[in-house]
Parts: sequence; structure tokens; C-alpha cells
Amino acid sequence: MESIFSFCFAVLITPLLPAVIQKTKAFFAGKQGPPLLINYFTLIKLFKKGSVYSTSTSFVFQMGPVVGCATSLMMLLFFPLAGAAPIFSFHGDVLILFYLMGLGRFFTILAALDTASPFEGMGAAREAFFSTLAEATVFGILVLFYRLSGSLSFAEFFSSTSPINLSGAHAALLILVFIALYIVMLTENSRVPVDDPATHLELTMIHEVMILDHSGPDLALIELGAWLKLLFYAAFLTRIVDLFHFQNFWLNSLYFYAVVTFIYVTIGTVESITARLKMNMVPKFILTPFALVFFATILTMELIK
Amino acid sequence: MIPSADILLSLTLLSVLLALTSHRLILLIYTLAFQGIAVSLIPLFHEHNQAMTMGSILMLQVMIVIKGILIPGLMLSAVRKIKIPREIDPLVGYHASLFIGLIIIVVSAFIADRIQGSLPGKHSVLIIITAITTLASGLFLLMSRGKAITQVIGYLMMENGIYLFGTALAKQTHAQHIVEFGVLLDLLVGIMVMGILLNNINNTFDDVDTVHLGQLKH
Amino acid sequence: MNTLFTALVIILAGGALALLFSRRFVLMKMATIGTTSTGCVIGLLYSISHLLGYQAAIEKSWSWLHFFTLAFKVDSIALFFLVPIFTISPLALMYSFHYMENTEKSFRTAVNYFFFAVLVASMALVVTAANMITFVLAWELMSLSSYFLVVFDYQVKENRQAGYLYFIFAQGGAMLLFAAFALLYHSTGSFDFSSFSSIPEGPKLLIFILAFLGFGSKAGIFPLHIWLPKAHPAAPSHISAIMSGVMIKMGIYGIFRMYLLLDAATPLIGQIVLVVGMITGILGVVYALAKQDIKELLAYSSVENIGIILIGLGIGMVGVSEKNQAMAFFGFAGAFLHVFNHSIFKSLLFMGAGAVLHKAKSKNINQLGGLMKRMPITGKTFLAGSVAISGLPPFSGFIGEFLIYYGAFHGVSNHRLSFILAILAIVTLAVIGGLATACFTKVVGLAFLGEPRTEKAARATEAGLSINLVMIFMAIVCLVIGVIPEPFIRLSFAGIQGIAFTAGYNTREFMVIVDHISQTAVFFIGLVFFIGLLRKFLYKKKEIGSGGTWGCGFTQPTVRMQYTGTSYAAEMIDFYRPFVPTKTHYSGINKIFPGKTTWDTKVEDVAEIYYQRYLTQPILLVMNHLRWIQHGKIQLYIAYIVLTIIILLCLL
Amino acid sequence: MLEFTCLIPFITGIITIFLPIRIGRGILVLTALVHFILTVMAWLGNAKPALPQYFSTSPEGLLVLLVTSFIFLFISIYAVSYLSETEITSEPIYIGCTLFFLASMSMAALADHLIVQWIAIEATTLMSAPLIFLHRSKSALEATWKYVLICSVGIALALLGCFFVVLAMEIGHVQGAITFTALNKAATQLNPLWLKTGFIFLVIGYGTKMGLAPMHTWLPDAHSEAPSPASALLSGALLNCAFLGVYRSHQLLFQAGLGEFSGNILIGFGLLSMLVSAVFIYNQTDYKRMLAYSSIENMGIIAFGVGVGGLATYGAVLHLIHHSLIKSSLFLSSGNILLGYGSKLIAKTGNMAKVFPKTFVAFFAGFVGISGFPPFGIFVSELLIIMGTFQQGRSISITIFILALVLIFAGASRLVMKMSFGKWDDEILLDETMARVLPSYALLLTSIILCIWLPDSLYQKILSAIATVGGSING
Repeated sequence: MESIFSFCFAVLITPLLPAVIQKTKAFFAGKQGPPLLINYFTLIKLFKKGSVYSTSTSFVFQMGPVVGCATSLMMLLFFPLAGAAPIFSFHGDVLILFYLMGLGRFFTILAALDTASPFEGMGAAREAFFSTLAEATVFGILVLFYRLSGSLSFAEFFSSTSPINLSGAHAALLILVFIALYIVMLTENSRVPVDDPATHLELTMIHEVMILDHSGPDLALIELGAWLKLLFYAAFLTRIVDLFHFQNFWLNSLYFYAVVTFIYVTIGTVESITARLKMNMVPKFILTPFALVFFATILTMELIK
Repeated sequence: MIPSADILLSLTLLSVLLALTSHRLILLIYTLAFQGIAVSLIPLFHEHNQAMTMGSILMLQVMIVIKGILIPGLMLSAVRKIKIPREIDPLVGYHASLFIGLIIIVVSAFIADRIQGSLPGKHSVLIIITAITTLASGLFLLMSRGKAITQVIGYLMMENGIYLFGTALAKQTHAQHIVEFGVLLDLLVGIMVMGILLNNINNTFDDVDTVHLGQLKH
Repeated sequence: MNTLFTALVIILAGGALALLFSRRFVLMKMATIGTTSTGCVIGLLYSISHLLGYQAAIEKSWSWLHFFTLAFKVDSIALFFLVPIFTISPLALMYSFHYMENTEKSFRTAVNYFFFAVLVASMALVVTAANMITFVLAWELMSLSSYFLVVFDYQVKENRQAGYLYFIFAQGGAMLLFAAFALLYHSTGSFDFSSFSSIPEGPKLLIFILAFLGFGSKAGIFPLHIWLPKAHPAAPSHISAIMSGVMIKMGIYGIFRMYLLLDAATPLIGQIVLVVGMITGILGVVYALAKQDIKELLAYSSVENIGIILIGLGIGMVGVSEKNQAMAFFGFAGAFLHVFNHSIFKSLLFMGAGAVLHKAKSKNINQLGGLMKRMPITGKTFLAGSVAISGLPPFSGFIGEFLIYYGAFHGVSNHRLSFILAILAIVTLAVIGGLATACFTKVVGLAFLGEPRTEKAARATEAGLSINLVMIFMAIVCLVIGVIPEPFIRLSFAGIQGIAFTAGYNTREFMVIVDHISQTAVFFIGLVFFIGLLRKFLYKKKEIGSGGTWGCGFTQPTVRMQYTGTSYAAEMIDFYRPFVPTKTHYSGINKIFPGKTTWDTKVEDVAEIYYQRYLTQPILLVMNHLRWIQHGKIQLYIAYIVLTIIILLCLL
Repeated sequence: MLEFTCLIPFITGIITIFLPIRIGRGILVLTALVHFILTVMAWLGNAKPALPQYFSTSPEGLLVLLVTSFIFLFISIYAVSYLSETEITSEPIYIGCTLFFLASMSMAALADHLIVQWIAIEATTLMSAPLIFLHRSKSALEATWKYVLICSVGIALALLGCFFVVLAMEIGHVQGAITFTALNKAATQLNPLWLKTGFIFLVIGYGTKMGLAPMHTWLPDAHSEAPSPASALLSGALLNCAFLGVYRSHQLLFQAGLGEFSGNILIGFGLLSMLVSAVFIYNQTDYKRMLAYSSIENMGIIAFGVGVGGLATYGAVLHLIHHSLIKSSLFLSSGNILLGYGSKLIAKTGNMAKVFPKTFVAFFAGFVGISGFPPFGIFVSELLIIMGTFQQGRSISITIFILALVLIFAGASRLVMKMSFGKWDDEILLDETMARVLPSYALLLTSIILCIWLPDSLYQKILSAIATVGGSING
């Protein structure tokens, strides 16, 4: 019951959180920024609208948002949010989930290419490229987690006999993992310094340029999917630094979302104080977390016998 | 009798040296005829073959006819047709050829000396020297002369050398004259075939130089 | 066993029928396809029924040429490998009914069918062979028949060159096999496979490496793969399907069989296989990404999948040497399942490429586009195949990779080298997965989506009925395996039950996971449908407009402005540059009013370049110099003889 | 009477020279048939030699005789059709010489006496010279000249080798006839030094005839310039006869306990021959020369296999049989190609698959067979040689062997593919007829049949032939 509630809450709160980033950025810029509920308004606005489809597109173009949104939802279904057990969980679920995420990306890219637009193709190529690099890091992290906890599911990572937690025995390693995962989050969700969602030049975009032709409910689904994905990564990070554990579900939730919000604030901070990297520097940036994780994993060889 | 055998052998050696230095084809063929007769006669004076049978005497006569008369005669008629009586531009010059001939004799002497110990009975070292020298000089002529006809002469000289080896070393062969006759017949037919070819070469190229015979390669 | 041989006889009879009826084109096709397919179905039923109710290996042998025996043995591994052979072959044949339409080439088509039948039969014999003579006999027949299939369109120069390259690799590989077998024979004095394990430990590694290279040249391991991307585009598409889907797996079979037979104690074998698998996988997919010819791309993708299969086998082998039963079990099972899966989706993709080539007259991605609307069935099935080959759920490719991952994760608890290898394997698999996604989004996105780049592509229509039916069937199979993986996983488990080390492994726990995967897949599909319905609901009574693609302000877009395959892949290729060299030719701007300017980039296979530079060219150079030997001068010829005499006399 | 096998072709040869062409052709085929029957009789043991001091039926001799006779039968059928399409001024001489050639080859196969064998092999050179010179072109003249001179020199050296063997007898105080039968029995008493010297000269002499590198130089010229039926005979039959000389010499040394010495020499020659042919097959411009170099290669393989001993020798003898069948078939096909395209240059041929389908099947199948693919017998023989060599632990030589095989395959397949599938737009000069294709098919089919079913008598004969040189199927 708690699980279902937790999931529903997370889905409901999803559009709220990115507004935190916008608020943070506005704060750094000395502006007031949009209201916190801005994204709900956007969603409602988009849902009300119809769409204009390019004559070049086919059914794949319409499938993209659906699959993308569905895969992001799947991630949250399997993730132990706020201390509650996830709705579904089994040994090995991480593999299928990250691959489902790949499926979402597959269709997003196809939808972009379906428009026959050179700009969207450009974005698609970058998305495909950077995600291959990020994927290596993610699986490196999984290996490390398996080594530490002996399990292959999100739920068990944090609830097994030796849970993944900064307060645990391998805090040193987990700090490396935390940094790595943070960078992966920035990459996978197209945040600064990999991508600038707020830029105005299509040539330099990654994610935003891929959805240029989507409109109406389709666009809403895409946005929702993107926010869910961001929430998933933030939650993942949160669970790693989950220093306190309360017996009370509500307290736990409160604490959890506080940390999640904090992570969103840091994202906003990063976006405010750094500029996006030159496109040819991005691969190097994404390889950094891989190096960190690999280093951490090798370390376990000595630490855990 | 031994000295007469040695004299024949020395003459053979001389004929070899003569063949190496002569550039006139007619002279070369006369030398060859002389050498053929000398080589054929050697068994007669060779110490092992004291007892002559009718067969071996007949064989001797056939051999002299073939080696001393028939083959040189064939060659002479070929040379007459060719009308170029000289070997021009040998691959190795005549003085050098003579020099090499001398070296061959020295090496043969060395080899003969080495192998004599392992041979049965008492052999004249000279016959082995002559055999090797004739054989090697024949091969040398084959390698160093440009005219096809000279090569045939080289081949014949080589055969003479081999024959000398046979007489010197393996007397058992003489027991079967049919076999020996077969060998001779092969030689004769071989020379005939070569003669026909020589004739054809001459008709085709107006020359018998092997320079024309270097088109097929790789 | 008799059933199997009956099936083979029927298959060969089908081939013979083709030659018999070569003058009546349609009748010939119907007769040979019908007969051969019947044989295949019988064989398939035989192998599946025996595999599931596996008792013990069945053996049969005949005496041949007095002192050889032709021995056959059907064990679980052989049975498993028979399944893809007999599954893909009839499908490829049915596909060919509408694909081979040129009545002018009637006789040649008949010959093609004949060698097809020979190929199928010889592959079945390869996996059932129980001694080395039988094995190499079947192996050589397989190489030979497939060579003839490759040079079907011999008028095209590239095809001839491809056939030539394939021929050389086939024969070179066979020679290595001969050497490996000969070494074994040296040690055992017997031709029989079963005597292999008794040989001393010392030469085992050498034998394995020789065999690995020999089999690897057939399977397409890096850097022995270079014939693959040439031969596959050259062959007709159903031939590419059977070669890439099934025949190259015979190399895998050989490697695995050799491994089992040798039963070597050295861990090095597993490590070599694993590392080679990783290199093959990554470079295969990167090259696939770099290529613009669909069939060439698919061929490189086969190299990649061979890499994945080898990673699975390598994980299994490392598991065996580490005494890690779970790791070994899942490594082997994953590799097996991937063999089966790959045979299906790769055949599907080749068939799709064939349909495209047939109708759009091009297989170059940069000349296609917009085919999804013009060839909807081909497009959709190709899409399914692409998702499957990228290893994404809920399609079949994921299941095999999942098993390999599962095995590899069990290896994480190992120590030292095998631990590092396990990590590398996992990361490599992930990278391969990502790159495969990139690669196949490129194919689908650029060839099937967007706007047609050429007139021909714009005029393309759906290919024939038999072509579509086969592709639909295969696409459905890909989805079914992904959603209901259990029977297929059981099939692969049945395949490896003959392996002593992993025998008796309790799979109950894993089967629960499989159930969960299946449920997740179903749930996911449900979710997609739900969101789809939701979307439909949201669009109810809404205004749906249509117009041109937003050109970001550019007002005169043309189809040529679309992103091309080359530019799509450029950045990714650049990342792997030292291993994936790109040759760029730029004509430059050299006038005030520049005329036509060209920019041409081509990715060349690094293995090919190195073969050229360090193998072929030096050999040819030496040979050309040595040709002097036969210079035509008789005097020197005689000198050779004299020289030989002198040298030999010195030997005395 | 065994000698009839040699005598009958000789007599009919003389007769045909004086007879009109058409009857001569008939006699050619008829003699081939009679010769084959005689061979089968000899094979079944129904013919005893009238001169046992000179002739005998050794198993290896019978094998070579059978192969020769069998091939000759098909080549003669082909030759009749071939000759009617080519303009030859002296066809009676050609037919006569072909029959003489057969006679001398039979004699070489059946000879037991050392010198008689020498005479026979020398005779084969002389009898086949007119065959090569048939076309009377400049290049044919050159080829014939080289053939006669080099082979004569080589064979002369073999005579010297015979003398050395006799010397070895004398030193060892061995009495009796100079026959291989007698010598093998007393082999251990022979003087080893002179025996070895004799072997060197014998192997160089007969090796020249057999086409072992570096004495092979005449072979490509002669094979390419001879008319195709003659090339087929040279390659399929003559080389075997010369090989018989080498084989028997090796046998003698093996019996004397010097098998390793002679075996190593044979291995060396074998490998050198293979490498040399690899060099020349690559980039060859003339398809008949390509086939000729392939003959050198295969003779090298046979010499190699015999030298290695054990299982490899069995492989070598099988190789000899199948090489003769396939190579003569290939040369016959090349005759068709020559008639059809009018050129021996590979560059001037092409697209045989389309314009020359029947010949293409024969030619390509022959190529496939000679490259060692099943269902042709060379697959088995090469496999056996490789296995046998490994069994003897000769890893370096087998590495070279395999490398050479791959190189040759790479070189030859390129050329064969160019001929079969390459571009060709011109007209064909002369269409193929069944009479000129069937003999090639028959020869290839025989190879396939022998690869599926080896008659027991043949098998036993091979075993008894190789037993004397240390070959056996048990290693």
C-alpha cells in the first residue's frame, strides 16, 4: 500500500521538482523566476491542444513519446522511493530497467529522425553517442553495487544485509560513485554542462532539438517522461546518501523528498555557475565518471575478499 | 697395358681442354669424335676387362661406330647446314674456360684422391679424374655456351664422362649388353631428336643461338 | 538419428529437384522450396523433440575408404545447433520464392537452390560429426557450397572479389583446422573426438588456439572477419540471411566443441575467448555504425554479435576454470540462446535489407529514406528486428544478453583476473548495447523514416507476399521470445545439459526471475498501450494539422538536407579513431568563385589495412622478385641442376 | 605376357605412322582400349613377365600403370576430337609418337632393372618431344628444346646415379641382377656412402623429369606449349612415371636403413617445389602455365608425403592417383578453352560460366578438386599428408607446407575466378562439344567415386606399395 502511495506521490510531484531548478537558476540570476507550479500549467496547456504533424513523419513519430514516457514510469515502478519497497522488484530488475531506458531512447531518436529535419538528426546523433558512454558508467556502478550488496535489484541494493549507503562500510567508494552518478544524471537528462535546455541555438542542443516537431499531448508526454527520468536519477542519488533511516514512513518520505529537492537545487546551482561545455569536450566529461567507477570497482578487489 | 690406358686417358683429358678452348665448331666436333673413340677404347685396356667375350667386342665396335662416327657425322651435317662455323660470344670467354677447365682437373684430382680409398680393387686414379673432368666440363659447356649446337656437344661430353665413370667403377653393367645397347640407342635417338630440333631452330631463327630461345619465362 | 538422415536426404533431394526442373522456373522454385522445407521441418521436429526429452547421445557410424569411419553423434549441443539451421533454412527458402524473380537466370537460380540444400545438409553434418574426418569433410562442403552461393551475382566485380576473399579465408581457416586436428591426431593416434581429452595438457593450448583461429575465421572474430562485410552484401539476401544467421555460428559451434573436447585445465583458453569476444564485439559494432551499406552494416553487426556470443562462452569458460557453476551455466546458456536469437533477427534484418534492395534498388542508407510509408510491412518488421538486435526488451535480443549478464555478474564475486574480466565483460556488453542502439536507430531512422533521398527510393513499393509473410513471422518470433522467454531459455538449458561441469545446476531460482522478466515485459507492453490509449483519448476531438517539418527558420528545405548516415555516425566513429581509421578526401576551395566542391569520407577496416600493409604487400613484393628464377635462359637452368648436385653432395 | 603392355602400343605406333589419318585415330583409341585391358590383366595377376630379369609387377609400378592407362584411354578419346579441330601437318607422326610415348611409359612402370627403367624414362622424353613440338611455332620450338636438353642432362645424371648404385653393390659384394627386387632384398649389404651418392643423382635425374624444383624449369614451358591432350598426358602420366624412379630409389634407401636421409631430401625438394609454384601461380598470365605450376606443386606434395613416411605416404600415393585424374581433366578443359577463346592468356578469357558452361563446370570442378575440397580425392590425400606429417612431429615443414598450400590457393583461385566469372564480350571461336567435355567429366567423376568408394584391391595394392618405404596407415 505504502509502495503504491509512494509511487503515485512521486508521479504527482514530478512536474513540481524541475521548477525548483528553474527557481534556483532564477535566484542566481537575481530574477523572480516562474511559479513552482509552472510545469503543471504547461502540462495542462499541452494536453488541451491538438497537434501539427509533419508530412514526413510516420507512426514511429507518434510512438516515440509514448514509449519514452512508459519507460520512465517503469523505472519509478521498480525503484524503492522514500524507504518504501517498490511496487515491483526482482533479482536482476536493474538490467531490464536500464535496457528499457535504452528502448525509450531508441524510440526518441527514431521519432527525431522521422521528421527528416537535419537539426533533429544532429540531436539524435549526439543523444545516441553520449548515452553509449553514460551506459558504460551505469553498468560499472551496477557491478560495484553487486559486489557490495550481492544483489541485482534496486530494492535489494538498499535493503540487503550490507546495503548501499554512505553511512555503511564502503563510504569512500560510494563517494566516488555518487559523483559519477551525478554526472551521469546530468548527461542522461541533458543538463548543463552537457546540454543546455535553455539555449536558443538549435545547432548546440541535444535533447531539446530532438523534440522540435512534437506538439500538444505528444510534447506533454515527452516532458513528463523527461521529468520522471530526472526524478529517478535524483532518487537514486538520494538513496545513496540516505544517512538517516526512520521507522516512520511519513518521516522517511519527508526526509527523502527533502534530499531530492536539495539535489534539484544543486542541479540548478551547477547550471547557474557553469557554462555548457564545447561539444567536443563532452565525451571527455562523460568519461570522467566511468574512470571514477572503474577505479572504485578495482578498489573493491582489495577491500572485499 | 696400363700405360696405354693412361695414354688414352691423357688424350681424353687433352680433348676436353681442347673442347673448352676451341671456337670453331668443326674442330669441336672432330675433338668430340676423337674423344668418343678414346673413351670407347678405354675398357679394352682397362685392367679389369682382360677377358674379352664376343659380346663385349661386338659392343665395343658398335660403340666406336656410334660415338666416333655416327654421332659426329650427324653433328657435322648439322653444322654444315647452319653455316655459322664459329661460336661467337660465349658466355664465358675461351681463356677463362681453359682456366676453369684446369681448376676442374685440380678439383677432380682432389675428389678422386678422396674417394679412391673407398673403391673396391685397384683403380687408376687417372680414370676417375678424367671421368669427373669430362663430366664437369660437359656441364660447363652446357652452362657457358650460347649456341645450341655447342650445348649438344657439351651434353655428349657429359655422356662420355658418365660412360667413363661406368667403365671405371661398375663393371657389372658390361654383363648385360642389351642394356648397354639400350643406353646407346637412347643416346643416338636423343642426338637425332636434338639434331632435328637444331635444324628447326636454324630454319626458324636463321641462327642456332639460344638467345632466341629465351621468350618463355615466368 | 535415422529421422535426421531422412530429413537430410529430403533436403538434398530438394536441391537435386532444382537442377532437374531448371527449365521450368516457377515449378522448380515450388518443387525445391517445398521439398527442402519439408526436410527442414522434419529435422526441426526431430531436434526439438529430442532436445526437450533428452536422454543420451545417439551415435552412428559407417566405414569409409577402408580405414576412416564417418561417425555421427547427436548430443544436446548438436541438437541445439540443429534448431537454428532447420528454422532459418525453410524461412529463407520461402523468402526466396518472391526474391529470386529473374527468370533469365533460371539455371543459375537452380544451381543456387542446389547449393543451398548442400549448405543446409553440410551444416547439419558439421554439428553432428563425431570424428575429425567427418567434421572436416562436412566443414569443407559447407565452405564450398556457401562460396558458390556468394558468387551468385558474379557479373559484379565487387561480388567476385568478395567471393575470392571468402574462398581464401575459408581455405586458410580450414588449413588451420587441419593443423589443429593433425596435432590432436599426433597425440591420440585416433580420429575420434572422444579421445581428445586424454591428450597431455601441454599442447592443448596450442591446439585450441589453432582451432580458435580456424573456426574464428568462419565465425568472423576480429581481425579475421574481413570477408564477412564483403561476402554478405555480395550474396543474395536470403543467402546472406542463412550465412550470417546460421553458417557463421558453425564457427562458434566449432570453438565450443573444441573447448569441451579438449577439456583443458588452463584458464587461459577462457580468458582468450573472452577478450577476443570483447574486442570483436566493440569493433564490430563501431564498424557497423560507420558503414552506409545496409548489408555491409548488418555483416559488421554479425561480427558484433559473434563477439557477444564469444563473451558469453568466455564467461562460461572462465566460470568453469574458477569453479563457479552459476557463472559457467549462465555464460554458456546465454551464448546458446543468443546464437538462436541472433539467427532469427539477423536473418529478418537481412531479409528486410533484401526487400529494400529489391524494391528501392539501393542498399546505401544515404540513398534511401521514407520507406516506412512505402513498404510498411518491411519497415515494421525491420523495426522489430532492430529493437531485438539492439538487445532491448521486450524483444528477443535482450533475453540472451540478460543470461550472459547474469553469468557475468556471478563472476564479479571472483578474484583477481577473472574479476576484472567479468567487469570488463559487463561494461563491454553495455557499451555494445549502446552502440548497437545508435547503429540501428541509424538504419531505421535514415533508411525507413524521414523523406526518400532518391527517386528510386520514393517509388519503392511493398515486396512480394512470401517475403512479407516470412518477415512478419520472424518479427513475431522475436517479440514472443522477448515476452515469453521461458520455453526458449529451457531450450538453451537443454542445449547445455550435456556439459559435465554445469550439469545438475538448479535453475528453479532463475526460472522465477524469468517469470518476472516475462511479467515485466507484459506489464510494459500494457503500459505502452495504456499510455497510447490515454494519448488517443487526449487527441479526441482535437485539431490535427499537418505541414512541413519545422526547418528552424530555413524556408526551402530539400530532402538532401536530411542528416545522413555518415554525419550521424561521424562523432562516434571519431571517438574510436585509432581503431577505426577514416579516410577523408576534400577537394578544397581554390578559386574566388568555387565550382563544384566534394567532401568524401570513407571508413576503412583497420584489419584490412594492416593485412594489406604487413601481409599481402610484402608477400607479393617478395614473390615478384622471386619470379626472376624462371628467366628463360637455359644455361642458368642447367646451372640450377649443377648447383643442386653440389649442395646435396655436401650433405653427404 | 606382361611385355605386351609395352609392345602393342609400340607396334601400333609404327603402323599408324604409315596409315591414313582417320584409321590412325581409330587405332589410337583401340590401342588405348587394348592397353587398358592388358593393364587390368596385369593388375589381376594374369600376366607374367617373359623377361623377369628386366620386368616385374611391383605394386607401385602397377598403380602407375593403371593410372596411366586409364587416363590415356580418356585422353585418346579427347584427342580424336581435338585433332579434328586443329590443323596439324603431321598428324600420323603425332599419333605414332603418342603411342610410342605410351609404350615407353608402360615400360617405365613395369621395369624392374635399374638401367631398363632408365632407358624407359629417357625414352619417354624423346618420344614426347615431337608431341610438344606439334604446333611448330617459335615458342613450341623453344619449349621442346628446353625440354629435351634439360631432361636429357637430368636423365644422364640419373644414369650416373645408377652406376653409383652398382658400385655400392660391388663394394658390398652383392651378386646378382641389378633389379630393384634383388637390390631391395640385399639392401642392407650395400655400401651406404655410394648408395646415398647414387640416390642424390637418381633423385636429381628423375626429379628433373618429375618437375621437382629447382630442376623443374622445363615443365611450365613444355606443358604450356604442348597441345592440350599432350599436356594432359605429360602431367597426368609422365610425371608419375618419373616419380616412380624417385620412389624406387627412395625405397632402396629405405630398405638399406637410410630412409631418413632420402626422406629428408624428398621433403626438401617437395617444399621447394611448392614454394616455387606458389611464386609463379600468383600473377600468372597463362592458364596452361598455371596448371603446369600446379603440377609442380602437386609433385612436390607427393614427394613430400613420400619423404615423410607413415600415414603421409599413403596420402601421397592417393594424391598421385587423384592428381593425375584431376589434372589431366583440367588440361583437357584447358584445351577446350584454348579452342574457344583462341588464346592461352588469362586476360583474353572470361565469363566461362556464361559462354562456356560445360567446360566451365569441368574446369571449375577440377580447380575445386585440385585445391583439396571434397568430394574430390585430393581433400583426403592432403588431409592425410598433413596428419601424417604432424604425427611424425615435423612441425616446421608442415607449417611451410600449409603456408604454401594457402598461397597457391590464393593465387590460383584469383585466376580461375577471373577466367570463370570475369568480363568477356567477344565471340567464341569454337563451341564446346560433348566429345571434348565428357572425357574431363569422366576423369573428375572417377576421382569423386574413388573418394566415396575405394576398391579393395586398389587399397591393398597401395598398402603393399607403401609398405616398402615405411608407409602405413597406422603411422
